Amino acid sequence: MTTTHPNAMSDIEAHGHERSAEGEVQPTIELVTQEGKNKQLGVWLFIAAESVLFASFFAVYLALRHSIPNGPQPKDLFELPLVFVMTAILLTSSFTSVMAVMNMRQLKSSAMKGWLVLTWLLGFSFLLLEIYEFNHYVHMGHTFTSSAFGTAFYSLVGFHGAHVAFGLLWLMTLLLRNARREITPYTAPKVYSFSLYWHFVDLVWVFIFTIVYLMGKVG
Amino acid sequence: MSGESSTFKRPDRREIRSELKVQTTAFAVSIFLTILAFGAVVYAIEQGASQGFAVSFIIALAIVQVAFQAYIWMHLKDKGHGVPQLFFYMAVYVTAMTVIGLMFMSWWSA
Amino acid sequence: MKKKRLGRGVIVLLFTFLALTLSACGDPRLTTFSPNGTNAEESLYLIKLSAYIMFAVMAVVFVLLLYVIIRFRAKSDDTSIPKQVEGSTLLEFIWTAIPVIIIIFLAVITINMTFSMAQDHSEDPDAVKLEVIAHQYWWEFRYPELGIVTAQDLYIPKGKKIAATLRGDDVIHSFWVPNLTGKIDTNPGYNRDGTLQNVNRFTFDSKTTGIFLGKCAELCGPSHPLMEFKVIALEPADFEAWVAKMKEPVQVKGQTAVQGEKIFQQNCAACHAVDASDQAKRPGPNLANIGNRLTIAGYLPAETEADMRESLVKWIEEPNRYKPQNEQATVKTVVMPPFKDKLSKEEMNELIDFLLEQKQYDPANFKIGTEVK
Amino acid sequence: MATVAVRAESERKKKSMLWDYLTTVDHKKIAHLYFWTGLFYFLLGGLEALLMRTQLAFPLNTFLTGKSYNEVLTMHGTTMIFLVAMPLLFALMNAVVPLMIGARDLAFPYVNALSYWLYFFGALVMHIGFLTGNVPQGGWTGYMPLSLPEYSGFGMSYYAMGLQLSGLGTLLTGINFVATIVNMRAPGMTYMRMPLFVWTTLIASILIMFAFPPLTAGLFLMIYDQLFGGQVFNVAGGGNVILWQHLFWIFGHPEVYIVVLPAFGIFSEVIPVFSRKRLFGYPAMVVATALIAFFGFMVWVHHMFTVGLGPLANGIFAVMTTIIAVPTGIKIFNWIATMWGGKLRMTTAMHWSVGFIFTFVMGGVTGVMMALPPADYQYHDTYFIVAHFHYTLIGGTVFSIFAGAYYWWPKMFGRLLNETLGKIHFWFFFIGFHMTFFIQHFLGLWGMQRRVYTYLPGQGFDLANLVSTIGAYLMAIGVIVFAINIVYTFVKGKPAPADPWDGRTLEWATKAPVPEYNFARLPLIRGIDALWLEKMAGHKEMPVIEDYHDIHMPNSTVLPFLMSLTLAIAALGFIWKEEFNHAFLYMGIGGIVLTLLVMFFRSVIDDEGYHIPKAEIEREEMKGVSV
Repeated sequence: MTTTHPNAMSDIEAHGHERSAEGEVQPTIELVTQEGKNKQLGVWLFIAAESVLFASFFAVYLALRHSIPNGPQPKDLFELPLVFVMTAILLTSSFTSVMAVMNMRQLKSSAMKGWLVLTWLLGFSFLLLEIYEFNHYVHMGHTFTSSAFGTAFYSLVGFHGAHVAFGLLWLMTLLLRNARREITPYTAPKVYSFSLYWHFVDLVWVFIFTIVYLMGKVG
Repeated sequence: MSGESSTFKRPDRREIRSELKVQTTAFAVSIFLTILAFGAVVYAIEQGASQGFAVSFIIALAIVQVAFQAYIWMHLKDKGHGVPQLFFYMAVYVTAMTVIGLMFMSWWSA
Repeated sequence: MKKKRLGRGVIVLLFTFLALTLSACGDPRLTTFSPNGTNAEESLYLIKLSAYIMFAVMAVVFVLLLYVIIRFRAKSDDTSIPKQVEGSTLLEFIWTAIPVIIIIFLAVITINMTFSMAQDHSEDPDAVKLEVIAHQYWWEFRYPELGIVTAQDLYIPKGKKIAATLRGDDVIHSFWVPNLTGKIDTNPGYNRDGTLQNVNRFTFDSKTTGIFLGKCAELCGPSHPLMEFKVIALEPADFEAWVAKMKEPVQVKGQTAVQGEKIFQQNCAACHAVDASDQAKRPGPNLANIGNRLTIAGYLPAETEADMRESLVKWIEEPNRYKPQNEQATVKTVVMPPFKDKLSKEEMNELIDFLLEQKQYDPANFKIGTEVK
Repeated sequence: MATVAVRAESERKKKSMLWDYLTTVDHKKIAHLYFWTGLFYFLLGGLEALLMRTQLAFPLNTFLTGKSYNEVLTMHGTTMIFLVAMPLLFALMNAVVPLMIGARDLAFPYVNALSYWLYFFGALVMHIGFLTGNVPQGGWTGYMPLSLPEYSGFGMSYYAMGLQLSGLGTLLTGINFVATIVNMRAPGMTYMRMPLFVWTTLIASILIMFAFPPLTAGLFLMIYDQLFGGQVFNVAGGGNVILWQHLFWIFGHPEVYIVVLPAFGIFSEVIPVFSRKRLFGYPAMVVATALIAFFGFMVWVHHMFTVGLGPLANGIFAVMTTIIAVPTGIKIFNWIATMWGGKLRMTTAMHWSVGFIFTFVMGGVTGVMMALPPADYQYHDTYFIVAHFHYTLIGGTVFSIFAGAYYWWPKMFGRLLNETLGKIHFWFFFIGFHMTFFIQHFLGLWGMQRRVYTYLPGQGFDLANLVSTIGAYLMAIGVIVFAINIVYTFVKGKPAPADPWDGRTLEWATKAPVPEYNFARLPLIRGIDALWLEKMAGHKEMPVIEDYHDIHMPNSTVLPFLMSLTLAIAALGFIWKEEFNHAFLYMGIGGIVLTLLVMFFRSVIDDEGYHIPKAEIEREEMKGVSV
């Protein structure tokens, strides 16, 4: 026989049934569904794992940044004004995605999309500047194969660039598929996941401009 | 979706305003920290100041900035972020091990 | 049922018995159980110490386990429910604390020994300086202060510290003479200015005279197991004699050997020197004293002159058969080419006559009556 | 928002079995996929082991020499760790972890399928070298610079690409299980009520999340150096060969715990059930597991004591390593204490568990001995090491997989494996195992280095190697008995009841066979050993927290299969561009583009799953359980 156990309900109260406990504080739109909660946690876990992946590339770079049997030194290579502009652009794009999420939570669909488009444009200009920068280095003789330093540099910065490019593809897909949709508990977690990812890409850049570019100039 | 509440919170006007203030401040602080870091390096190069100091200074700035963005932009400060926070710190721990390991145990002279 | 319990007891006894007897086995020129050097003695001390402690730990666990599975086995009709015990803080504390004490004890000894074994003797004027360079698949030994270069057979004086630096010429190898010392890797690596990096430095010695077997312990390619070498520990006076002899050029006497020298000059001299004081970096091993080598190519027999002839012919004709290389490697490391079709039988004999006259110092007296413990 | 389709009943069971398994996202079916694939590679890896032992039976044997031996050696190690140990554990995790916490599936069913197919294609890529003639041969550790094409051709590129694919799958599995265990527990299933297998799965998954990225980075750099002219490990270009060893072992040591912690979890389930007693010292077991994981990231240099990092590094890492023995010891004593005072039923699963304690203690104590650098200078890279890690990996992981297979077979496949055959399997394998590996401790100490295809006569190795080889064949007989048992069970085995062992945890509260939604109504958990508590209180079933309702299920999809396939195509394209012809570069790029395309489809196609109607569920549940 399958009946609800008579003690079941009192047990829920005694042990603080998680769902009912969360029910008291209403969640924001991206967290109402189980899928939304899973997505948020999943992206965080992914970010944690990716941090260690980037950390490994950073560690390799730090170990090899003086290993330049031939090719130019970081001091002669890096141009701080360009890096500063790139940094400012990426930071701003991270901020615009914050604004997008704030508007999403208020269900302001068109404002959210506007901020997302702005994020995309900023991200895209960052990517263009990075391509320009790499092209410039190659002409100076600093290539992927020129030295261990070269490989470590392009592995790290290029891997970040690949993350930016992937983020742009992701955001474009999101914008396309949601172009005519409203904000729902089904679509909101997707936007929120993207914004978390995009912030993470920005966080990595903070360490890149510090450790690769600024330290390349002084250390 | 069965078994799940479909009601969710729409932040009210006051919450929006305070949140907007916090996020904008975070942005301003980020930009400020960035300028500070670049400025420190330019200063160090031109004035020939201690490079060790410059390096530790900019790394400290980077750590502050990352913590700031993670807590505010990525909402780690918000309720219900205990597990993400835990994993954030685990990642910091493994990162530290990896970086220390490769930086200090890869090269040695005879 | 009883049979199985008995079986388990027998296994435990058997292992203890085996452990005690097996340690006496092994080749005395090789096994770590008969150390002849300081490093090996220290290692064995720690191995034994930790093993005894661990035997005790194992004994405790096995006795408990055996007792439990015999005492508490349910009878087939027993459906009673035993007391559901949650745990015991006292017990948890005990089986945390005891291992912690054991580990602190081991750690103190270990740290001390790790540092003492790492003592650097490279500035010690009494120590013999040695450079070990590992190649696919042979060992080069250089004595920078004595001006001697040899290969495969490493001569050292008994009782003196050998301050060695080690590096790999191609991939990573590992230097190991179980009787004398534990392993140390030979890493390849260069600085920005082309100087060597990640060169290892370590010290070892032999407390007795004798011939010991050495091995490469890091996978280095298809012929990794064949990359053996010998260490010949001599009385200090004999070592001096060896040094002096090695520096004297050999006068080739036999008529065929004189012919052989020409063949050697034409075919072999680009890669091999026969002069132990030849300091140039050459792709092949220095062949000084090859007439007295204990083995050919590190492992082919050279007990008698006939053995040695046969081994040399085999090796020179088809080196790739006796030390296989990797034919898929995209950049060929310098490999000894086969001379099977290049030299006539007569030429081969002459060449070998020449090589066999390369006898500066004969360690034969140590082949018999070695002082190995 | 698109409406969620309610599935018509007639749609069920229309799919062919092949298509069903190709597109499934159900954790129970993915468990089957993992299990059979893992078992296949177990047989393959075992065959490779037999080939090696045959070669080593006599000195200077010529059965399998030089490069061929190194190939078999490399594939044996890589296969057993990456394609056998982890997938078989994933099989058991997939099969029972959601059931144990009262969930309807993993947090990300789609990703779960993707993980499996990445593993499947990663394993294929690794083995394709056997067709093109370039087989991995640098050892499962892939040390640089031996793994560069300059020294061993492109074999190690298959290794790197294959590991990269299956490693990505493993990483996703790790994330998936963490998210599932954190977010999907049934009401009342607090952290400190989770069965220990769930705990060890959680902690092993966390280890996966943090240990695999360094390997991924290392493999990327390896691939760059092998196929794209990178210089990271190329000493002529300023590279450093030690970096690979660090990256590999920062991954490699936690990896050991990734495969052994779930094993501990399995024994922590089996031993209480067959002792009819709750697990002794549950909180200590949980804390010990967490401590092992924490320290697991601070000990990697003990694999590198002979590299020459200096006494300071060696000393620090030696101490950190010995510390790990403490929590492991706690576990051993708690298992014995669990059996103490119990009513032991010596089933096959219990045989494996007792055999495990016996074996693993021996592997554990040699582990402490090896943690001491001055002693390790002698052990390192010898057969002593080989003996040690086979004692832990076979004695721990493989024994646990067998224990888990006998224990959970009725839950996974609805039948009970034959106990008599099971015990024959155990005794052959157990005796063969000790015969093979015990003597190897001494081989190492007598001076036999590992990874050698042959040894010279007259160095004292001959008899011991022959004994070891005979032992290996005894183990093989054990595995054959297991295979016979499986076939016998499928042909003649009787359907198993839902709770054949008088189980204690939640998975035994589900019906036999487990319906695709696992629990028609989510249960309420009121303590450790939830089912046992209810049984003791005289209840036949778990209390539930909800009435019957439509159950939301994810759609099956072929996209994970396609995504993995296209990535494998890309991987092969990049290898072949160097191995054969530069035109294959287009195949590599094409594969990447196709992968992105599949991801694009995944994003734009609305996939909100379907509902199983309440009526259908009620009807199924009414059929009752055949006890």
